[in-house]
Amino acid sequence: MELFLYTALFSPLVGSLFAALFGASPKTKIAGIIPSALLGLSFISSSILLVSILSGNGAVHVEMMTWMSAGNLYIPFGFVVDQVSVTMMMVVTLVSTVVHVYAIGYMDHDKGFNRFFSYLSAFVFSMMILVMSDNFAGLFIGWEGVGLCSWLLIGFWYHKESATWAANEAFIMNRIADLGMLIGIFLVYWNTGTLQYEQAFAAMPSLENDVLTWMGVFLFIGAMGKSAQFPLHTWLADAMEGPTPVSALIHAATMVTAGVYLVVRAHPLYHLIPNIGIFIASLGAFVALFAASMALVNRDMKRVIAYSTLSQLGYMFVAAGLGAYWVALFHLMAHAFFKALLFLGAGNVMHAMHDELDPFKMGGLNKAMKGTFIMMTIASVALAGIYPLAGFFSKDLILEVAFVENHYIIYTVLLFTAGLTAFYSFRLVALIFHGEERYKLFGIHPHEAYKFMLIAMSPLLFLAVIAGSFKMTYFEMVTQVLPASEYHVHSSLTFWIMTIGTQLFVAAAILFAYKKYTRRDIKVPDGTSKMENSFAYKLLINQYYIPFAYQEYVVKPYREVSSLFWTHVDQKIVDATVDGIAHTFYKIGEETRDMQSGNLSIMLKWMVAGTVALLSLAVVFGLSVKYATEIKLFLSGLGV
Amino acid sequence: MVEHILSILIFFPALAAVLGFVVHKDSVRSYGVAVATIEFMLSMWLWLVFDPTLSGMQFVEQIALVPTFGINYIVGVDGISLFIVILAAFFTMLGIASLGETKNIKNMIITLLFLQMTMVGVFLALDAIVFYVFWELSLVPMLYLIGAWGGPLRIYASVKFFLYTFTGSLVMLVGMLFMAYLYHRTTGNWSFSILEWYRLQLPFEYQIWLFLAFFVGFAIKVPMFPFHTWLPYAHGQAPTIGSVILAAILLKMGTYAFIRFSLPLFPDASVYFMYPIAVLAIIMIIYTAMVAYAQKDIKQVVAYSSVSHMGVIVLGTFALNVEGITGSIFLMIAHGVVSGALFLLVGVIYDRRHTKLMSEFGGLASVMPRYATIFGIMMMASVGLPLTINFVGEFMSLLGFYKQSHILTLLAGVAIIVGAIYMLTAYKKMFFGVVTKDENRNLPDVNKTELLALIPLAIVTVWLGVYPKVLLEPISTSVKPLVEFMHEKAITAEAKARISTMAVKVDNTKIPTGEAH
Amino acid sequence: MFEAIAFYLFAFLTIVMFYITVTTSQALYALTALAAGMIFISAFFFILGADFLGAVQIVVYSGAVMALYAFGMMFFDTTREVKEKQGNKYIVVGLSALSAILVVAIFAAPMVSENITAIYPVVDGIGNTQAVGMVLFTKYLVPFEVAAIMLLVAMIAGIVLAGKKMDRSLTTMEEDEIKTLREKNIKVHS
Amino acid sequence: MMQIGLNHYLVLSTILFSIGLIGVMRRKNLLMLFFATEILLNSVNISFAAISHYYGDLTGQMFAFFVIAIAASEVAVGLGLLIVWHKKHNNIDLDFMSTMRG
Repeated sequence: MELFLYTALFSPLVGSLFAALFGASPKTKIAGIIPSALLGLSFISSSILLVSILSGNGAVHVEMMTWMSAGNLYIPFGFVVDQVSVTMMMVVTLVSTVVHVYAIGYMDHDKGFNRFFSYLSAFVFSMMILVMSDNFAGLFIGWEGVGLCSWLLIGFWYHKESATWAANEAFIMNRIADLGMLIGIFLVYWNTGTLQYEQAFAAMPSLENDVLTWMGVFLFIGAMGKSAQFPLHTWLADAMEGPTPVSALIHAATMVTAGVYLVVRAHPLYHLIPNIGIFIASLGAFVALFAASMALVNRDMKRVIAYSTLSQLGYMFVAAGLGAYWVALFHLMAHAFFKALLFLGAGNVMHAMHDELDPFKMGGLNKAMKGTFIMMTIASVALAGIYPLAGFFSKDLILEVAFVENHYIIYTVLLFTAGLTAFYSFRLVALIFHGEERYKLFGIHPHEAYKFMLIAMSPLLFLAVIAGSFKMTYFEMVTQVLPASEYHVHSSLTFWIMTIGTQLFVAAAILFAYKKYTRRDIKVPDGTSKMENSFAYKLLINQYYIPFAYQEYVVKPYREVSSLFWTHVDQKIVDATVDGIAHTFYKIGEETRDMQSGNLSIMLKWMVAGTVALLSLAVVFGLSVKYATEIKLFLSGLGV
Repeated sequence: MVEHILSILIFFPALAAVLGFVVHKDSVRSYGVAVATIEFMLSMWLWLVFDPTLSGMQFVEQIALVPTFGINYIVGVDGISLFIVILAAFFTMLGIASLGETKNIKNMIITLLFLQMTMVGVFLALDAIVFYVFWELSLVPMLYLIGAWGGPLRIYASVKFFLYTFTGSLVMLVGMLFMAYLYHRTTGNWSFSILEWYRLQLPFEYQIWLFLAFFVGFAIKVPMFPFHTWLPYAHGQAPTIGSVILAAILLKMGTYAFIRFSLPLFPDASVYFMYPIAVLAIIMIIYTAMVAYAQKDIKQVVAYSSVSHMGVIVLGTFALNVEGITGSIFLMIAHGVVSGALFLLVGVIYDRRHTKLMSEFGGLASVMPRYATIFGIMMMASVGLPLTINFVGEFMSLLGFYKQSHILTLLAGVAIIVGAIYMLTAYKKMFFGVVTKDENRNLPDVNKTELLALIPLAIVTVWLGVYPKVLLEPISTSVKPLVEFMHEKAITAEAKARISTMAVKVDNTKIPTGEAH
Repeated sequence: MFEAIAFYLFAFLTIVMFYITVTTSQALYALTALAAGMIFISAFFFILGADFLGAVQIVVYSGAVMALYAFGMMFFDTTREVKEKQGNKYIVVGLSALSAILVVAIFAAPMVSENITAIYPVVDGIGNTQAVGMVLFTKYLVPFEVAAIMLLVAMIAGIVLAGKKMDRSLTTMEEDEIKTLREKNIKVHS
Repeated sequence: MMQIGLNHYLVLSTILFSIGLIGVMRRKNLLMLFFATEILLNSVNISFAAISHYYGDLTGQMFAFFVIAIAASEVAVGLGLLIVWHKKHNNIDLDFMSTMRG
């Protein structure tokens, strides 16, 4: 099994290095095909590992080599494939294989084709380290590694100012959270003496509650950054500047779910501190609603999907926070499939529309792009949670969890958000694929994407449809390591009312969206309508003014304080003091230079003055030595 | 020969420098490379014969210089100094090998070789006077390098560098003399041997004053806030090779001296001053990072980033536990490699455009992709990405200090944020965007000579980031007894508690939210 | 009693003489007063029993040194009044007085040590000259010889310095030569 | 008062020394300066002789001898220099000698 483990882990790295070899040379197909093939290999290895685990073999645990060791600190490169990590591995390798193949077509005309695959495979490698590592330090390697790759890929089109800005924003925001994570790791180390999951979690129950709380808080801060939870969420929408396959892989399916993975992985810790769990769940519910509300009005196709991702991450955190770790993980998996599918479909549309992102400039594309239309519709249905697609099983489960755990406020919020989700998803579908063909105004002739791209997407389509049926197998598997709590609504009547009610509510939202946005005379927002001038709309379209506030109250002051520090503090105070001291000596020299007038008799006078000074010193010191005891007595009398 | 390897390491470059005067001008470059390579090979040989399982000094040589006052020429190497010596040899070699067209190249190479002697001497000296002599001697070649090959403000910069550091050193010298006097008063013998000083258990008040005297000398060299202002000038005006050596090796003298002198000689004072120094270090980290963000000159950015990282090293040193000190020593190496490489990279672009202003660039990623890649790797290392060399040191330093104070470590950890901010911004300004200036359109990418220096550095950066064990093991072997020794030697109860080699805190009481006293 | 009278007498005389030396504006007076003061000082030596020193004092100072000064003064215009533009008299007097007081204070309050022991004690029964000779030519032989060489060097130096251009004299010069020399001197002076 | 002790001589020596100092500081004529220097040296000689006498040690006298020797050399060399200077500048005024201006 170790062989498969290493194959699964390192083949993306090999692929990345291989593509990097062609980094500076012009586009070669091989630089895309080989990494994709290697990822396929990685996927196969992961599948073998999954089968092995499903068939009852225990977790595979290897220790490759020592990384750091000093004093009592010992951190190895250790990898573990257990029920949790194998799930993540499957998701990561599957989605990334699909995305790689898809990207061969998508990036076809791009100059940086080779570079792109190098980065993308490097990302998969980092992600694999993240999920497979058996200790917090290894997790952190992957954590930062995916951050780096995310930076590289968001800023892939580095000539675009907005792209590089978004890349830096993403990296720095993640860094803020990483600090929290680092502190969390330090706390774990100094309290349990190790960073290995197993030993650390084993030692935790004996620790004090305060310590555990702080640990949980700091680790969760790390998770908040990667999973773009409020208030560190702004980078995710801006990250849509990257190529669409990147958005699909990194900013929907894998990297952003790392935070959820962390919480799930650290479930023994969070299990001990239910209060933090409640906090996580509340924040998750808040983000779910908050992000969905922003998605309602946005006019950027990719941003809408990004907000929907954010919203779904909120769902996952609700589940994780309420202790339903397996549910969180399950939703993570299902979400990865349909969200990646949605993004890839959006990529097809973008290609067809020459990188146009505004759905109001599209419409009626279902004729030109049938395949994409079907895929995106199914993905949206899955996202909305309509039976029997994947979203129904995972998302409704979260609602049930909230209900069963008696968190009715969270439940209500989530339910409402489910409606919003259905609305904005189908708003998008309706605007893009139905209604008038508004794109003709811009003289665009849309065309369907390459066939192999659609074929590459089909596994995702398949999974988005049937993922729900794995629920029980999956449950049996992961609950070997995760707490096995099933959530059943007590009375079956309530259950049916809830389920059907939810379904109806969601269906109503979908119909409403269709009705509103498939009209022939749909009004393109131009800032004149009453709704657009309402406060709520402005608030939402400006993302609650949070990016503006960050820019105005964080970035700007930081820049100003920095230059103030430089020009005023560093130069005018610190350095000026140093120069001032030097200057004083210089001035003293200048002034006393007159003493050396060259006039012998004046110099003789100075000489005598010097003699007098020295003699008086001699007298003073002599006297003080002679009368030392008396002086001490006198001084002590004065109270010195 | 192997028993005299340290003396050979010290004096071989100096001898070669003297002989360099008779070498013909055209062949002096290859002569310099040859000498530096031999020196580097010697240092690698030293690593080979060095026994990593021993914690004490190895290859000790002792020759009496002034027996009346106990001044001896004593040199020795342990895990703490070994790698800095290798780093010094490595960088001198790379520096000479990558020298571009320079006026008066013969003098420069001779100066560099002489500088190498002083650097190696500082790290190997085990006698305070010998240490002091090398310490001061190192100023002279650097003064010459900045003053003779520097930019327009070179005279001001070099004089400032010299006088500032020299002033600090004099205070340190007073401390050393007083230390020797105390030793004489206690034992009746004169001695300047550091190892013999170690055995002296000083009263607390003496420790405080001596610590401060030494601190002034070391802190200016590091340079710690607020003694740092000479550094941006020195870096800004120095030629590339000068900046590289200054950042990679010379600054390490200060932090190395903290570990060699301050900690074992004055354990109680070290604990007493731990918080003030940590606060200074944190100011250093955050403040200089912000100043770096405000810079317009890429070299100044790297210079200030250097100061910022030195803050983490100081913090790790004053963690006073094995993890922290090992981390800080490793970070010295890491910072040497990374900031040296960054200065070399800045030199590359300066050679082409004769400007260091970031506004003059933009979009270089498409013009010079290889350059952008190497710069990117080094930048990410500087930012402290895992699996690069810097991360290991930074992680361990902060981890170590976390044991002493939670809140201060949290503040110091801001380093990873502010570091990313200035570095990414600078990178974005230089490499991203479209090419706006016509001069930049046809810049040649890095050439072979430059790659010769940069590729090994990139390899080291990643290699030691993935497999730091080769360094960490000998370092921690030497650090562990040092910490134990400090624990034994400490006289106050607080110091005994603070300096400990135990992994897990004994009392898992409250995790304080405020100050961690 | 006799000693005290002699001491006070000579002390008074010495002070007066030296005071004249430093205050008079006539160089000749100053020289004369100095010579007198030197002789009075030798009186102290005799009182103190340092006969040989007294003799040397008279011989060297009043004989050799004064003669040298007298010769030296021949080069200058001694009749001319010495110009003494004083800046601030109080500073001069004040500083001198202060230093005097300090020195007295140092002696009056013996701070260094009071137990000075004689290394070369005066041996009873031998005359001062004899004793001096014995010490001088045994313990202080090397310094004595060095002093001798120094005197020799000083003598040669004095001759060389003062004797430059001694071969030239106004009597042997031509008229115009003297004229140019005068003009040169005047130019230099002004 | 009538018993003359060491201190009497020391006080005398001090007075003479300060007279010498006044001369040194006051005189503007180089020759006069030399005179003042002689006074300084002699005042010291008195104290040497006195100390020698009162402690019964000949070292003081020895020093006095050497002082005299030095004084003699000084006069010889000094006068030589003085004459050279006078020949060159026709003047021995101190205010005139300011070539050592820093």
